[in-house]
Amino acid sequence: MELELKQIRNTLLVRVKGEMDMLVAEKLRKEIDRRLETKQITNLVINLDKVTFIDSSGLGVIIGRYKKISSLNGKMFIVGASPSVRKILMFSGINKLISMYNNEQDIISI
Amino acid sequence: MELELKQIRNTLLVRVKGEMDMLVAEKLRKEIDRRLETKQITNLVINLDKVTFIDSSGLGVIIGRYKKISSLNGKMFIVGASPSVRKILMFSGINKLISMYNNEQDIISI
Amino acid sequence: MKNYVRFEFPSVPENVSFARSCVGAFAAQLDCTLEEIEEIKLVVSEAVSNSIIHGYKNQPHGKVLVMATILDDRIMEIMIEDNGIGIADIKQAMEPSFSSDPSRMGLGFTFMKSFMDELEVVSQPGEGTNIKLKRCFLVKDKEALA
Amino acid sequence: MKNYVRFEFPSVPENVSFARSCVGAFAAQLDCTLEEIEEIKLVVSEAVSNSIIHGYKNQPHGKVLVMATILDDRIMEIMIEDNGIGIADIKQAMEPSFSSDPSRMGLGFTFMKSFMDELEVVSQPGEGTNIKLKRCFLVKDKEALA
Ligand SMILES: Nc1ncnc2c1ncn2[C@@H]1O[C@H](COP(=O)(O)OP(=O)(O)O)[C@@H](O)[C@H]1O
Ligand SMILES: Nc1ncnc2c1ncn2[C@@H]1O[C@H](COP(=O)(O)OP(=O)(O)O)[C@@H](O)[C@H]1O
Repeated sequence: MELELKQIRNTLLVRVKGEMDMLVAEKLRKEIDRRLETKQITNLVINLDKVTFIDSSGLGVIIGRYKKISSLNGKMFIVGASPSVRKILMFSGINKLISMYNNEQDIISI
Repeated sequence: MELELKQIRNTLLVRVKGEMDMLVAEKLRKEIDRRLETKQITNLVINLDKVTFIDSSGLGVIIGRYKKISSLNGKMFIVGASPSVRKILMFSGINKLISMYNNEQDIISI
Repeated sequence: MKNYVRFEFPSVPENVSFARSCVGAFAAQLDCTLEEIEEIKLVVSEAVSNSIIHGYKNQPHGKVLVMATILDDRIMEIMIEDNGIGIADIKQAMEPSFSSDPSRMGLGFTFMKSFMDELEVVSQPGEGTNIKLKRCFLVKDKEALA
Repeated sequence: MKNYVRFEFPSVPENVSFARSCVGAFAAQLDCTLEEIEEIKLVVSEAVSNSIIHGYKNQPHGKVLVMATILDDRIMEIMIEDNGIGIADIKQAMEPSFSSDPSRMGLGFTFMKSFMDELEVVSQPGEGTNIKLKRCFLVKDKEALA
């Protein structure tokens, strides 16, 4: 997994690349939480554009970050999930909690 | 493996796609020999453009076809080997017996 | 065609990806779609992760055994086995959203049930867990698909 | 990191591609280049093909065992074993261009010797063959490569 984190004013943009399974879940959780706790962040955007695989360990990190940012009164967005990743997100019901967008522009423009 | 065979006058053009190992060697040998034996073929061109892997079983089919067409006084050419396939061809010394070209046009124009 | 592969490896997180790739590569011998292979990889990922996380409590010295069998061109059986702590209440464990670990989602068995045609769990506390999964693939009309 | 995978499968040609993909996927845990993984896949392909073609004379009921071990981040050991006919004259078998089958090139052992750092062959007629391969990878300076 490769990870790119970028803060744009009060939005944290996280671009993940590779496979989201238990091997990377812990690292991903830590990297995001470190920023959520120290910086003034009210929007969390996770870009899954380059994610080729996700299982319940990967979903767990997403849901966990959703709970965290919600407790801080922030909002979370998912961006760019491929059809196969989207299928798993829908299956888990995550899409009922977190809005999904096709690309980063779609969020910035709202 | 996928295979495309095409006769252009007295030239048999064989386009191979996939991995050239023992699983496909036999099929490849049969398909080519069937044409060499029944049609008036004096040139055999093997296009390896879409070959992603070759081992000694794959090399064996190439050398075997070279021997066969030579015994029929024909010529053989290899076309489009990727760097990794080319490395194995060079290693085996096949390039000293059979001329290698970058693409099909290079042969047609000679 | 009747074929199988049986493999074992230690309970380290790196091997989850390895295990699902291998079973995926093996499943490619069947007449199945890329989407079906993705589903196979998902359930293997869930079952192997469970062995490591729950069965061996994230300790690296356990052994995980995976066996994939192609029964004919349409049926694949997958077995995942560990010698870990086992499951006391299998019925409860298989309930959607149940997890013994509050940080997890309890979705593993739900995925296995949903994406496979059969799921069988054999487990004894202290003895380990054996998961059997079975999937039948439709015969594809290659002409029609082309 | 110390990790291993051990797998076995029947001696059918479909499994040659499967075996090299699996060892390739496993080798990807090491700090090695795509070109090095291609070389690993090649030697596995040669050794497994030999077990099927020579060891089991193309009969599908033999069992091939492959074990890949990562000793540290730089060293990989691969073992390929069959219970086939074995090799009477190992020295002769390993000579470049020697093959007991006139339609083959006798390049398998040459590839194994050239692309690996160590090659050990243990074999007895009637008892089967065990091939041990070892490869050390250079420590890559990731900064310099980038
Ligand atoms: N191999 C195993 N060994 C021990 N317990 C297991 C194993 N697999 C599953 N379990 C138990 O079953 C529960 C439900 O599993 P699952 O549906 O995959 O959800 P999750 O992994 O998110 O907890 C786990 O929380 C665990 O208590
Ligand atoms: N696993 C094996 N079982 C029995 N004989 C083997 C085995 N591997 C190699 N050999 C013998 O060693 C010879 C040389 O092997 P190799 O260099 O791979 O060339 P090739 O496979 O083209 O014959 C083979 O022809 C065969 O006689």
